[in-house]
Amino acid sequence: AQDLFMYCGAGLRQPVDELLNTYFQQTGKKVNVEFGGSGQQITRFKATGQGDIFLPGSHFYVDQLKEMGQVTFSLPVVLHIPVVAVNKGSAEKVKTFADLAKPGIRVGLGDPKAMALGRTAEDILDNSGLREAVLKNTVVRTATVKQLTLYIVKGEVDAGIIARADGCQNQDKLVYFGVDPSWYKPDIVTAAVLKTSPQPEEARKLAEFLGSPASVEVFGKYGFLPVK
Amino acid sequence: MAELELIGVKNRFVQRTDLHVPDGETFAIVGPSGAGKTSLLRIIAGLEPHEGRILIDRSEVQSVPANRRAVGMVSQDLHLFPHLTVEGNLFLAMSRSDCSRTVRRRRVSDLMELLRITHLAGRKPATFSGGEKQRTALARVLASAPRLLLLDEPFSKLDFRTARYLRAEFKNLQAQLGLTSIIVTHDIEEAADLARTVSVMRSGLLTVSGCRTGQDSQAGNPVELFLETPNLLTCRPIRNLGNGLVEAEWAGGILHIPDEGQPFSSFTVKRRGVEIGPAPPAGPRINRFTGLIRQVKINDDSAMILLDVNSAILRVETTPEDWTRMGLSEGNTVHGLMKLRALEACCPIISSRDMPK
Amino acid sequence: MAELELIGVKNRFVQRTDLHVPDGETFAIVGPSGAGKTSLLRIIAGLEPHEGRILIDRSEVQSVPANRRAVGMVSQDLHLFPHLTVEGNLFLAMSRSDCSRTVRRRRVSDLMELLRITHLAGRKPATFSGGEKQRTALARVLASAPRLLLLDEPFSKLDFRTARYLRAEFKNLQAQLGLTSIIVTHDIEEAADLARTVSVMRSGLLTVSGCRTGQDSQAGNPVELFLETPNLLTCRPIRNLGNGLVEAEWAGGILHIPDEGQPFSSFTVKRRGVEIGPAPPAGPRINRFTGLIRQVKINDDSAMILLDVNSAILRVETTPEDWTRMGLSEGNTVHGLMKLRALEACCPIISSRDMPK
Amino acid sequence: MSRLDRLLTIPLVLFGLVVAGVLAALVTEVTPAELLGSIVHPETLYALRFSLLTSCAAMASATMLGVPAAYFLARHDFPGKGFMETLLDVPLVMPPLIAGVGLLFLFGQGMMGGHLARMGFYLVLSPWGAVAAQTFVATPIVLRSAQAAFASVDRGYEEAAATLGLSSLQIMIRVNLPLAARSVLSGLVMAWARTMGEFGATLMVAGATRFRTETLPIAVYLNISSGETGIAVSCSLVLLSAAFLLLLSTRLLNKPQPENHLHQRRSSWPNWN
Amino acid sequence: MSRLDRLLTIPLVLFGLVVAGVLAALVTEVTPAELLGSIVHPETLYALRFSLLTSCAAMASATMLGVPAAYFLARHDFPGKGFMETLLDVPLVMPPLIAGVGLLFLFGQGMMGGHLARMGFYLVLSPWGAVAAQTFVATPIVLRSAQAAFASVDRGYEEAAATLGLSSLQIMIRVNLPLAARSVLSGLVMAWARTMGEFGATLMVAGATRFRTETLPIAVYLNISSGETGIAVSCSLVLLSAAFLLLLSTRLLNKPQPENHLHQRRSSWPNWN
Ligand SMILES: Nc1ncnc2c1ncn2[C@@H]1O[C@H](COP(=O)(O)OP(=O)(O)OP(=O)(O)O)[C@@H](O)[C@H]1O
Ligand SMILES: Nc1ncnc2c1ncn2[C@@H]1O[C@H](COP(=O)(O)OP(=O)(O)OP(=O)(O)O)[C@@H](O)[C@H]1O
Ligand SMILES: [Mg+2]
Ligand SMILES: [Mg+2]
Repeated sequence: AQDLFMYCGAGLRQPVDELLNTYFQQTGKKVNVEFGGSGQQITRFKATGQGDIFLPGSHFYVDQLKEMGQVTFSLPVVLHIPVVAVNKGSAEKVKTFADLAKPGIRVGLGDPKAMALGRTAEDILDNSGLREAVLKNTVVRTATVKQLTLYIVKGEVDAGIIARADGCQNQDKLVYFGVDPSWYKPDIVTAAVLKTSPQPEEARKLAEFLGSPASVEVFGKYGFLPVK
Repeated sequence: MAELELIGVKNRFVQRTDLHVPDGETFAIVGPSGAGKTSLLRIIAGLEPHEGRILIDRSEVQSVPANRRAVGMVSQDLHLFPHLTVEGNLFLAMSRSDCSRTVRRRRVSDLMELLRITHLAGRKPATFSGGEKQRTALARVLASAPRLLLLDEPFSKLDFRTARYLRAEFKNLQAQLGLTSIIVTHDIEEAADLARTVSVMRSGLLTVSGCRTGQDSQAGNPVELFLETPNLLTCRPIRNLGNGLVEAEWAGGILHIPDEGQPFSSFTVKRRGVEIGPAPPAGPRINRFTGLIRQVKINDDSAMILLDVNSAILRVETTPEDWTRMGLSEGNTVHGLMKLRALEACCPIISSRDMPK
Repeated sequence: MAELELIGVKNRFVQRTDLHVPDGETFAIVGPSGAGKTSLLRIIAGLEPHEGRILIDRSEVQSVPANRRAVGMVSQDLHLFPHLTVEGNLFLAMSRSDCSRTVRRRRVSDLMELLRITHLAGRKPATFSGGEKQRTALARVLASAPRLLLLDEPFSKLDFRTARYLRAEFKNLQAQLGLTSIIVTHDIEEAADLARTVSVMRSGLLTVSGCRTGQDSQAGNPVELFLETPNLLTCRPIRNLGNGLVEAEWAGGILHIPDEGQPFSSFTVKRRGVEIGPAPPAGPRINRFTGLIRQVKINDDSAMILLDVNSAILRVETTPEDWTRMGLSEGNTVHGLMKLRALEACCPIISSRDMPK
Repeated sequence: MSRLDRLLTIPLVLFGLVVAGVLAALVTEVTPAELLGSIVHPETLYALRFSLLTSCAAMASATMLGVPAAYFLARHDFPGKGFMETLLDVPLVMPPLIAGVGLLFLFGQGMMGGHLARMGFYLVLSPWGAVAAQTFVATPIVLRSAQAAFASVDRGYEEAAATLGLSSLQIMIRVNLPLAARSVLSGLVMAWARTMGEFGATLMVAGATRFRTETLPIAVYLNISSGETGIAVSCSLVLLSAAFLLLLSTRLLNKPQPENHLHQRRSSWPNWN
Repeated sequence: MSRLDRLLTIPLVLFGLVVAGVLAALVTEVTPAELLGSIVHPETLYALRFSLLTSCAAMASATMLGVPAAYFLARHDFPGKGFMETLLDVPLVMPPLIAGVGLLFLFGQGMMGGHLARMGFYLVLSPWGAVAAQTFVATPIVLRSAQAAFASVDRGYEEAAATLGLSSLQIMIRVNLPLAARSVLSGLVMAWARTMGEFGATLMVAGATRFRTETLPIAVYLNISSGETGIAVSCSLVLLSAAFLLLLSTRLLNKPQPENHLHQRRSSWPNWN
């Protein structure tokens, strides 16, 4: 049979690479995967009308496709939860979320429209009650979480709200701590089988493989948390 | 190789021109700066829009593009291809020819020899001297084997010796190949030397005269005026004085004309070789005359005076200042003196004066 | 305004040159194509690397950059600024001057008038005719008010009338401003007309002669050879024959020389005005002589023969072909004949021949 | 038109059609409502203004850097010149994101940021960062075109100017610059167009803070990232229209200048066959 | 060196230092292990090869499209020419992602993809898509530089060539092209550099499938997107080194050609003051 074609959020690249290797060894099924920004991939999917499976970093994009009626099956895989990451050099100054509101702290946040975590950050700000103070400290908004991570790692900002996975992958250069879970709704990495798939059965098998506990464990290695 | 005819050709810079250059002839154009000489050549070459008809070998070419006319031109700015060597320039000019490679190579080396640029063969023109560039341009246009050759001041940057040599070679070549050509020059000697017909262009108007000695000339004819054509006068030699002078009768008087060792029945006298004045001028007592001022024409830098000497017409040129000083006007009588050195007997063979044979 | 001195100047194209041009003088250079004339001017202007010293007004300038030398140059290619109008070109050339705006404007319009380009004032040079460009370049260099003026064939694209006018104006201007200048030209008449000193450049070697009639000349001197300087010969006039000829004694024989209406004690004879041969040539019986061939020098296109006529030295030029045909060689005796028209008495005042006063 | 001319129009028409096709494809993709929404949206207007301002500032500095450097390089030979020129070409090849990362590292806290900050100059994450990034991208384009242009100018003009006594500065500004103007300008336009469309380097150095460091291309990117292709395309149509109008107007303003006819005698090309 | 020359070196040195600084900042960012890892990684090598191949193919088509079109535009006036030229400039301004989106729409299923597919020609999601995207980006650069270059050539050469009987094609290829060569080449180099560094349009049209449509800049982008900055930087260093070597070698190979001295009498510039 034909290879499968998968759109995958670029942020999930390391675990997905590993998993697809395993999948190939287990089933002999080859998956062509295209990594990229999820928004871009929706655009491309709309224009090309090709693809079997979509794995964005946030269920937000799957919802968009669902609205368009392009999804035949979907499955939550892992959680993408926000953390406050702090540059090692500023670790003394920022120890709690409230410290982000301290004068003189430089905070970076994601763009609320472009970035799933940007939206999450907005929720956190609203619910923490520190919105104004933190926004006053916010010196930059970024287009991607990786950009924000880079700023924190490089010390351009003292702290920012990034994904746990990114914090986990840069442990040597920054410290991170969690945020009150009641302040936000976590993003869910979701696998969606696309309506355009010529082999929906195979695609569904792959989606289920990605959602299997073994896979979730692999995701865990990279800092993702299982969906409860 | 070709016959050229212009019928009612004109544009912004050239007034209505009719012209016929017979096959194998050279036609020279002289004239002041900005007269439209270059413009006329460019029209003939097909580089300038114009009205009227151009016929080469009796077929109309005015709507034929320049590169199909086989009309070669050396422009004032030469425009040698700077990215090619001399050889490259010549070979490119032959790209239309269907000769074999060997023939072409021979032709290129012959032309370089002819124009004395063999030593420059492998160099690019950027660093050439003015004369070297001009000779390369001549070689290049000859390489393209045109039917008709248009030369815009082709020898202006050459010292007189090289120019003389090239003029001679050009005449040879032209005789051999029967080239028809039009040459623009500021050197009237050169024009007279190369061309049977010399014409003058002034403010866009081309006036064709006859031969350089102006047999068919009229008074005030712009060609005459511009060229300072010498007076060609008919005389009756009486006797050879043996002292290098020949006594001859002209306009009812006696003249002494230098002996050229040949019989003659006419002579020329340069316009500036005649001194005139209200009273007899100083100088030797021979070759004097009196005449009537028939017409005067004053230009920027010359005064042309038409004299009637016993019904013979004599044209005299002087400077406007001198003219004013004389205080004469039309209708007055003047005394004149022809300088001996300005007189030349018209012998049947062309004098070889400055030309190598 | 300035005095120029070159001491041991040389480079790849110019051989070691020592030269002194006194303040207010014009120095002319003629010479064959590719001789290095332009190169020498470029060295003086500061555009070409070289060895040796250049002094202007006794101060060394060889390490002064071109734009600080106040040496104006009209190059063969003119290089008018194509993005500026004629006026723009002239104003830019005056940017160094500290005159007021009104003075400059007046100066520009005067210069345009002088060079007869006022009608072109607002046009850009791209579409100018050759002569229009050349006059604009002359106006531009004059606008820059140089101490020293270098002119590389400045009148070559002008008809003879305009050239004559400009030469006269140039001489006026030079007299007025005391301009020192060097002019390269291919027109020997022009050189002689403008410059007190004419020199010849050949294969990079500059040879300075005296005056055009070559008083201080030696046989075989390259200036002599190149210029075809006429023979300047001393004679003793005997009597005026009254028929326009003067009888004079020269080299033990009698010559008939055209009468210029003035007393004289020397005369010139053009080298090509002497016919020679192993037997007496045809022609009138006067002005004949015999001489001894002392020296022969054959060039590409001329044969120079030095004759000893009764201890007087006479230089004769013929073509190499004619020379070969004669079958003569050094030491032989030849018969000669001076053409009457080639003889000119040297009168104390300069003949005004072709020049407007 | 000659046969060759007809042949030459084929690529012209072909590419013209592709460009028009791409534009048409983009236009048909957006609803009028989306388009109108983007046009009047204060964020779009801010981004447009910010884009224009930063690109003009960047062009000013790119011109100040690139044109003199090009003038120098076109006229001097020195050992290692080829190496230097190639080095200056490197930003042309750099993927913009990497150029941004490099500038971020260079001007960030790690290397020079501290020093710059002490001088009161914040480049990173500030609007000046956008200018710096765009300058970095534009300068090599300006430099390269201008260098080729200056090198193509006949040196005789400069020599003539020198013998007329003009200073080197006058020679540069009043002679060589106008003579090279056409290609220099064309390089400037290309560089300007590049800065207008540039987002990778700007994004990295200046961030994507709305109403602060958001250029139109960044707005486009943000909207693409959130999957709102329609709005992204409308934003880019706003950008393209603005650029189109600007380019067209400079072109029309320059049209009657006879500088376009530097060397010619005729006003239009003849047709050879 | 004259005073002006010394002044001119300031921008040159300044920008040279910035470029060198950016490169240094990038180099210090990666560990030798990362660098080595990327260099020998088959994916990097594939991407490098793919980048070189597609950019060469794209340059071939951009040259075929841009140079003839430029030649035509430089020599003909027609109504609407300014509009047409501006239209052809538009891709210069387009943010690459949007150019990609436009091409995707145009050649995708919606508009022309079906027809193309029936002709057996798949552009979208295929390596040809990368070539198409890069061509789209490169052509206007080629066109603009070449047009300025052709327009600057003295028409007298062409007229001389015509009176010598050369055909229009010969005039174009053997006269005008060599005379405009310097600026045309410089435009080609800029365009090539752009295609080598381009990722937005390529990403959109061709996708980012490994070992299939992954160019080096896309690899860089993906590594940045997945947070692996070190690898991204090493990949881009590989890209930059390859480009650097290529550019340097073409430069050194071209060096002794005396075409660099088209108009000059002297071999080096004098120094005015
Ligand atoms: N495109 C143009 N626009 C305006 N005037 C022009 C144009 N082309 C030529 N002229 C003018 O037409 C006149 C004739 O020019 P042309 O070059 O034919 O003169 P010419 O007789 O060759 O003069 P020269 O002996 O000085 O070369 C000149 O005055 C020139 O300025
Ligand atoms: N850069 C160069 N490389 C090689 N040869 C050169 C260079 N520059 C000049 N020459 C040569 O030097 C010689 C002298 O040139 P120059 O221009 O001084 O001659 P010229 O006396 O002015 O001749 P013309 O009367 O023809 O203008 C020429 O043969 C020329 O080809
Ligand atoms: Mg002319
Ligand atoms: Mg010369």
